[in-house]
Amino acid sequence: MSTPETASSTTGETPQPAQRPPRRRRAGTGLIIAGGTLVGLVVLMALVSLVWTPQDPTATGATNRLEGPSAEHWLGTDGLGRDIASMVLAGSRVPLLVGLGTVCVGFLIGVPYGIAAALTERGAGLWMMRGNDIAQAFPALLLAIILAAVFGVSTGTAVIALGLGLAPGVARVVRSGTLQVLSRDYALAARAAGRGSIYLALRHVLPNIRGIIIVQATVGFAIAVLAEAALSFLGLGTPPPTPSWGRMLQDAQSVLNIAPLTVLWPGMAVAITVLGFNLLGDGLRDRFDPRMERTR
Amino acid sequence: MALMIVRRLGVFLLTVWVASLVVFFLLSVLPGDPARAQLGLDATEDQVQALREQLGVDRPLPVQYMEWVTGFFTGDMGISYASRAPVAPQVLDALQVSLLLVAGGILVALVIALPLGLLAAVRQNKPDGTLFSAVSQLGISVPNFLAGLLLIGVFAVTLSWFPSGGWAPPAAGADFLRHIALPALALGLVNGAILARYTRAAVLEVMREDFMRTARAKGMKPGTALLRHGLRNAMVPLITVTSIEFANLIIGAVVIETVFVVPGLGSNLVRAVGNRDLIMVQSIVMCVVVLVLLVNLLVDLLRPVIDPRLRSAT
Amino acid sequence: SCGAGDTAPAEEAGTEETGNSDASLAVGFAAVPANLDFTSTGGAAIFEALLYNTYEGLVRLGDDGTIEPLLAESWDISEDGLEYTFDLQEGVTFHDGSEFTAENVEFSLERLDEWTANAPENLEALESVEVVDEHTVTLHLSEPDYDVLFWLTGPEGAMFDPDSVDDLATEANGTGPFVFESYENAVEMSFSRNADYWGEQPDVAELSLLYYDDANSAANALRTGGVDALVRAEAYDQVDSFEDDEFTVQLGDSQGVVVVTLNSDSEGLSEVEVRQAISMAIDKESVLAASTSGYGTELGAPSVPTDPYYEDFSGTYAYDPEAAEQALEDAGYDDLSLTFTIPNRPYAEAAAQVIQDNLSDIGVEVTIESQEFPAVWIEESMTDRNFDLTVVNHVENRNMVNYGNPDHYWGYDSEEVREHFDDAESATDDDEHSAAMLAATEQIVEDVPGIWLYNPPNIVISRTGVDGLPQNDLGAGFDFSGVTVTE
Amino acid sequence: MSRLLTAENLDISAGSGRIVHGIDFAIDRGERVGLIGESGSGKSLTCLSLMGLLGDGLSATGSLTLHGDTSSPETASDDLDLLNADENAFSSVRGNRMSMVFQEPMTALNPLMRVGDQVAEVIKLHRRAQSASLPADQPNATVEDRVLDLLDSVRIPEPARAARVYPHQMSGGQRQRVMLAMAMANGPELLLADEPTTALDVTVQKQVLTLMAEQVERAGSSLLFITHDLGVVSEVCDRVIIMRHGRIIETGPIDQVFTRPEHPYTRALLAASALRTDHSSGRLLTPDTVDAAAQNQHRPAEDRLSISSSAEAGSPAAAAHLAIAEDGSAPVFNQAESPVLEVRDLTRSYGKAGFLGRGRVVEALRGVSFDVAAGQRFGIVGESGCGKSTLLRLLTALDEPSSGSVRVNDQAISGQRERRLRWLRQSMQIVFQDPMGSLDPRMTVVDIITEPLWNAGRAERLRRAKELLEQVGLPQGAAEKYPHEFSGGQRQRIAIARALVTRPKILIADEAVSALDVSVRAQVLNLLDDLVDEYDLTMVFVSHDLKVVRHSCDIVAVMNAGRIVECGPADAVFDTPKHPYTAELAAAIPRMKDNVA
Ligand SMILES: Nc1ncnc2c1ncn2[C@@H]1O[C@H](COP(=O)(O)OP(=O)(O)OP(=O)(O)O)[C@@H](O)[C@H]1O
Ligand SMILES: Nc1ncnc2c1ncn2[C@@H]1O[C@H](COP(=O)(O)OP(=O)(O)OP(=O)(O)O)[C@@H](O)[C@H]1O
Ligand SMILES: [Mg+2]
Ligand SMILES: [Mg+2]
Repeated sequence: MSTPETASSTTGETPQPAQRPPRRRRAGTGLIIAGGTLVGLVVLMALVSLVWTPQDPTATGATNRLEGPSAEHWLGTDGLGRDIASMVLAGSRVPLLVGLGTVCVGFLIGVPYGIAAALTERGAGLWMMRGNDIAQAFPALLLAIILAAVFGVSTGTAVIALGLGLAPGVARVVRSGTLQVLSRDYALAARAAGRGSIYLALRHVLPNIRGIIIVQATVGFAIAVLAEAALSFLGLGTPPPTPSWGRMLQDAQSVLNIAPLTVLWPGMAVAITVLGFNLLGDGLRDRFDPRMERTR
Repeated sequence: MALMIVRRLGVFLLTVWVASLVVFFLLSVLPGDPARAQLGLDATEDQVQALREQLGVDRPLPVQYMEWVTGFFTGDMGISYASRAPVAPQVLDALQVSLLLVAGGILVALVIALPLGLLAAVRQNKPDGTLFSAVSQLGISVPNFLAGLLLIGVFAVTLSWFPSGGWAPPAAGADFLRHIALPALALGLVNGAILARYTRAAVLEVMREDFMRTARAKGMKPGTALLRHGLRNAMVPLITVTSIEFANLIIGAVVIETVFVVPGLGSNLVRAVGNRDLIMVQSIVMCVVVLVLLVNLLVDLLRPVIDPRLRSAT
Repeated sequence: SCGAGDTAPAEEAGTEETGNSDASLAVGFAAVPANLDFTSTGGAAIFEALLYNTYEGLVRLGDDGTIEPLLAESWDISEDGLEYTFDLQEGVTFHDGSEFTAENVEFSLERLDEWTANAPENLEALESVEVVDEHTVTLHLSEPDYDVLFWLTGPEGAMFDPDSVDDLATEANGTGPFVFESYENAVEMSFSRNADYWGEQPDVAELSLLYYDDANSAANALRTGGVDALVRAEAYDQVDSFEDDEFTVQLGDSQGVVVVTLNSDSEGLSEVEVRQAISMAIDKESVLAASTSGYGTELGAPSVPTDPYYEDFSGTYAYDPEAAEQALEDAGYDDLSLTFTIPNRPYAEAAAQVIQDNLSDIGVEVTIESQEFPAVWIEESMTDRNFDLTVVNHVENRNMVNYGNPDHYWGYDSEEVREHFDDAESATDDDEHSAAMLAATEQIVEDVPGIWLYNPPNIVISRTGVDGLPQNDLGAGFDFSGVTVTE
Repeated sequence: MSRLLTAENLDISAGSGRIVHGIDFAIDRGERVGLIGESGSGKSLTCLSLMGLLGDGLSATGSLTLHGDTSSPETASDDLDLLNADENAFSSVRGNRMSMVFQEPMTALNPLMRVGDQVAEVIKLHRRAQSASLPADQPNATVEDRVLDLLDSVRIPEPARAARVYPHQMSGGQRQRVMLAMAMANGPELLLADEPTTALDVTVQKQVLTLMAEQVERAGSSLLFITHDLGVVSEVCDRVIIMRHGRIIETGPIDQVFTRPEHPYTRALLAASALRTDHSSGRLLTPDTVDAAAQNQHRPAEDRLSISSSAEAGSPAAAAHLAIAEDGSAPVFNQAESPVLEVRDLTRSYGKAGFLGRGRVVEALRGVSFDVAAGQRFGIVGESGCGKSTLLRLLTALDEPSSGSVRVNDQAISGQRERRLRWLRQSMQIVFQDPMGSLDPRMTVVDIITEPLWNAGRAERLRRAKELLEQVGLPQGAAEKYPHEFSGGQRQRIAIARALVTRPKILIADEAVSALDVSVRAQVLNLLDDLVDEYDLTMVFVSHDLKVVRHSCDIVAVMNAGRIVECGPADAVFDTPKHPYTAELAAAIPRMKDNVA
């Protein structure tokens, strides 16, 4: 089919303007930059703390407890005489690790589960979602409290519990995203091309729900950071002496009335991290969610 | 409609049953011996064994499960390993406290969320709308226990307007209000921020619906259109979100109750886990789970009331 | 009535308005009672609330640690130390109205066999109880036991009414100055004045004990008027801030011994030189500062200042990191790494982190493993002895005698020490007893089965106007009958 | 006739980008104006700017005036500057002097509010003005009565009941009638209708259009009517405005514009819309070929069969023209000797009886039997929801029938495991309706086209992809691009390339051109024609557009409610329908008025 006629007619087709967004800043860019900067800052803190902290964050001192900021201790010292600046710096590692771990666990379970439930929608899928509903009735923090009791208090337990708690929500979102992809004609076309479910999941579903997954991941990250802080606060999260913001908050609670700054620093660190991930998530959602894009 | 309710109830019961299995067998693997935990540092092995028998924790699991689950639903949750008193009244008392607290939290959250979210949506690309969004964004980022600590520091310790913790039953009137104020605020603030964002999203979503344009084309002013047509439609997703938020509030209450020394499910749960008061833990966890499922059920039943499209299941 | 050290004048003021004030008193406590039955539930939380207030024994412990008469007006001890004869108070009734007689003494002490908690074996020398007449009773011992009277001041000596022992967990029926009203689990225990009390009526009409898991909440409650007083306050950093006109702070002693136990089955720790080196490496001042802001007493041995045989051993292995490092090197352990299991309690976490820091200075690598207390710690560390180092606050009275029990988790087995304890037990006069106990202490300190860190303080903070609170925590009941409240 | 609305130099821009470029037009009282133009040309925006309902970020400049009515003193009104009117002034005009019916009836009504209440609302909003214009014979009519009247006047059966139902309980056509009732409630001077029938079935479209014309006539309103469909415009409007790329390129009375179009684009539009063919080549006229072919007098699509049948001299004997019997029993349609495709008693129902009998059963197919012979072009027409797509899914073994059988080349394909259908996947391919939806936006064109080649190497794939790109008339450079970089017509070419990559024997096309603009539609149909010949394909072609089917197919089957009601040679079926439904369908097609065609 190479008649010059048709070949030339191709050029005659006007590209549909509706399909090409006008050249302007892509949706969510501002939020992504703001969120990315905050998150980047925290990640940088964690990385720096691996090689350098102003002081040894675990060095205690009977003589310099609860000191105010000074040249030696930029943000002062805590109840054990440890350097708060160093602890805030080193304390960023645990929340980030917990966030990362939680998201990994949650997604390693939730994504395949959600996709499988969608692919088998007419069969096992329905039952899978019922199970998912039940799992969703166990809030993550509840799981974490129980698991902390079962397996002892450790960061690993917290990660697993929070990840398990995150998974049902992820599965739900992934399932509906997958169903949407599967309802598209290109999924049907792939099946008409003789392709199986695995191919469908890997080549069509995953790339197309990438946006949803990334958004969910940032949100999950924020939730995990908050939950880790809450668990540590209850004494069920990161055990001492690993520096962690949640623990710092718990330790500082007893001196809140006399040294409020000890609460301020880790509190701000948690808030900034969560804010960063939330902003990032919002920005990515604006970018990936076509419905949001439509309004801009 | 009636069929739908029956069906939904059936699903609910099935779900509750499976959840009870999960709760029981999940907790049966808890290490730590309840008997040993009760008896303290210097009990002998014989004493511990005797108590195990007395508590019935040496029997086969299915037997224990049957006894517990039938008991749970007949209001006899067994005898607490720790307090040696019936579990049911303790759990019910704590449940009442938690529910009041959560209700207070939801109230605070709604009072914050609805206006904030609405304004943030309506004034979307204007400076004040952005400010409202930023406020809610910041609100989400603060751990609720930190909010609680700060509230105590300011309103209880420094200003002495409210007690720093503790609880008074509703019968106590003003005292009850004084006691619930700060924890409900701490609980509601953060969740209010979250809800505000959902409200904003829902209102934005509704504002770009075709029927809103129809309303304007009829000659309605934008505000009237939002009130008459928008809000009710925005309620549909919001109700679902509120039910999810309810689970978050209940679990948020665990932490807040600890901060404010409120004798609710949360503080009881943390202590019961510490005491290995297995039967108490089971009952509380089950209570929370049933509560969450119940709220889901209610929302499922409520949605058709608001949204006629969901009524035609039969 | 109770001796209250430096609050004695206030107490006198109280006696003048004898028992007709309608004041109420709310006291904040830390340890939460799981239920009301201290005969079957471990821990001090229950009896420290109930003993002397609701339950009474034949004798009691005064605030200075001396044994005083209570339900027994007086007593006689036979020459051989095997018979104790008590003359009982007359006209004493239980709160439910039944009369207290010698029968109750017999019933209560024989019932010790059924106890499953709180160390009934402390009174294992007690062979039988003989009711002489309605108000006289004789205790027969199988062997002399110097401590019998002391143990009778504690929970083991509490007197029960046979009709009310079935629901000990939820009800309390005693003869004391306060009638138990109710216990809202982990929140509040309330009492009212016993109008029919045989002794002097307490000044306060209503007594409630409020429970705070967390020291800071308790301090806040005191500050905001939620409670009138705190006993055993643990918000140490805030104590200073209470030293003003509105509040009174009393610093007293407790029975606690915070001890790091060194597992002699662990590699390296089996060598006494290593244990000594570790002992010298620990800066107890820092530990004390971290755990209690410096309140309390540094210890060097397992006895506490209120023990009659107490002597200060804190200089024995004084803090000397260089010497410690040298000693370790001499013993051939310069790269020791140890697991330190700790209960998840603030004092333990604080102490452990300081110790970890101290030991890293002498090249010992310590891994801290936090375990839930009590459930996990008791099982893992105490029952299974799965630790290199562990730390706990032993609050039981005179718990040093456990160093004579080779089966205890300490794993300490010394023939000599046991002989000293036997001598002390069979002693008939105070000096003899104290000498034997001291000898035992010296031997234990020399063997270093553990490192005794400090004796926690008993800090009592009350709002001004509340007087007569007991100053020391003696490991028995907190007696509130002498407290007076003025607005 | 007096002027009702004047637009001068109307500009609409989004931020800095101009979308509508300084257009001028005017509407007289009682005049009916059609607004035509390709998708994205700015028709809807123009309309919304009249109502003052442009979305956030859009702004209009120039001048827009709604002229006051001075004819009768009691209803006298002033001129209104629509671009600078404040919200108060506007809201008294909207729904009262001007009203609008939107394209999508499914979402234009509030789903949570009873239909009657929604109609009543517009009456109450403008009550004061309303009382004056109430028909004289019922001065005291309550709002409720008026609502029932209105619903009745747009021929909604049982108005009293209808007023109490919710929108979702109504069909699309009924909803659009409710919208119309609302728009006409206050007897507006101007009715704006933005493609009010495109979302509806052809037969329903016809009814709604007639109704609208009637209502406008009765109320003496002016009408601004947006549509793609030239036939509709010629039926309803007096005057037409043609827009392209945000500019008005031609305007004038219907007769003039449709018979003597001046602008080449108008000519192209007319040609493409009627599916006119070039006399010499037998190919459909496209915007690019229309001018060249202008001399060769165009002939309507009705000639198509005679032209193509010469090219298919070897095709099987003309099929029988059968219809479903009176008693409902259906014969085997288009029976052939050794059919490529043999369908027998095919049924498919969705949904199960379900737990507690809740489930609802939809019988999408209710006993369908037909054959397709090798080389035939088999067309299926029918309204939305009649089961066309369901049938195609069964033909391609993408779904399981409830009963009945499908045989391809004499092999059963229903109920087979996917692994045993490999041969089918090679020999049968499918092209879908929506060119965007059928291409994975995250795959490159090469990967899309070669998706059915599951065991070819990378180099082989690239070679085949380039080969096919050339065949469907796309540049080689397209291979590494992503779907969003192409226009709709180009995308459909990619989809066709994918369908041909395995050199299939049978091609199934499900509404393959329905989503395309009329002008692009002709190009793609030409391409399909060429390829069918070149590959010697047997084709099953589904569409709800009768003209398209008639152009492209030899045999046509008409479906209604899950059954084939009639089947036979295309011309025979449309010219001499045997089944009443077919007649109805054929009659519903809007045609250019005879005088303009
Ligand atoms: N809110 C908006 N912001 C920016 N551009 C818009 C907006 N709405 C529409 N457009 C663009 O304006 C152009 C004209 O849109 P319009 O909806 O008027 O087209 P139309 O002629 O009605 O097309 P169709 O026939 O597809 O309905 C399109 O390119 C569209 O993408
Ligand atoms: N997956 C499904 N579940 C339930 N019902 C379905 C499903 N798919 C189709 N239906 C129903 O089956 C009937 C036929 O649908 P089908 O998609 O075959 O119609 P169609 O003729 O292709 O319509 P259109 O022209 O709108 O594409 C419709 O009533 C539809 O609602
Ligand atoms: Mg349009
Ligand atoms: Mg279809």
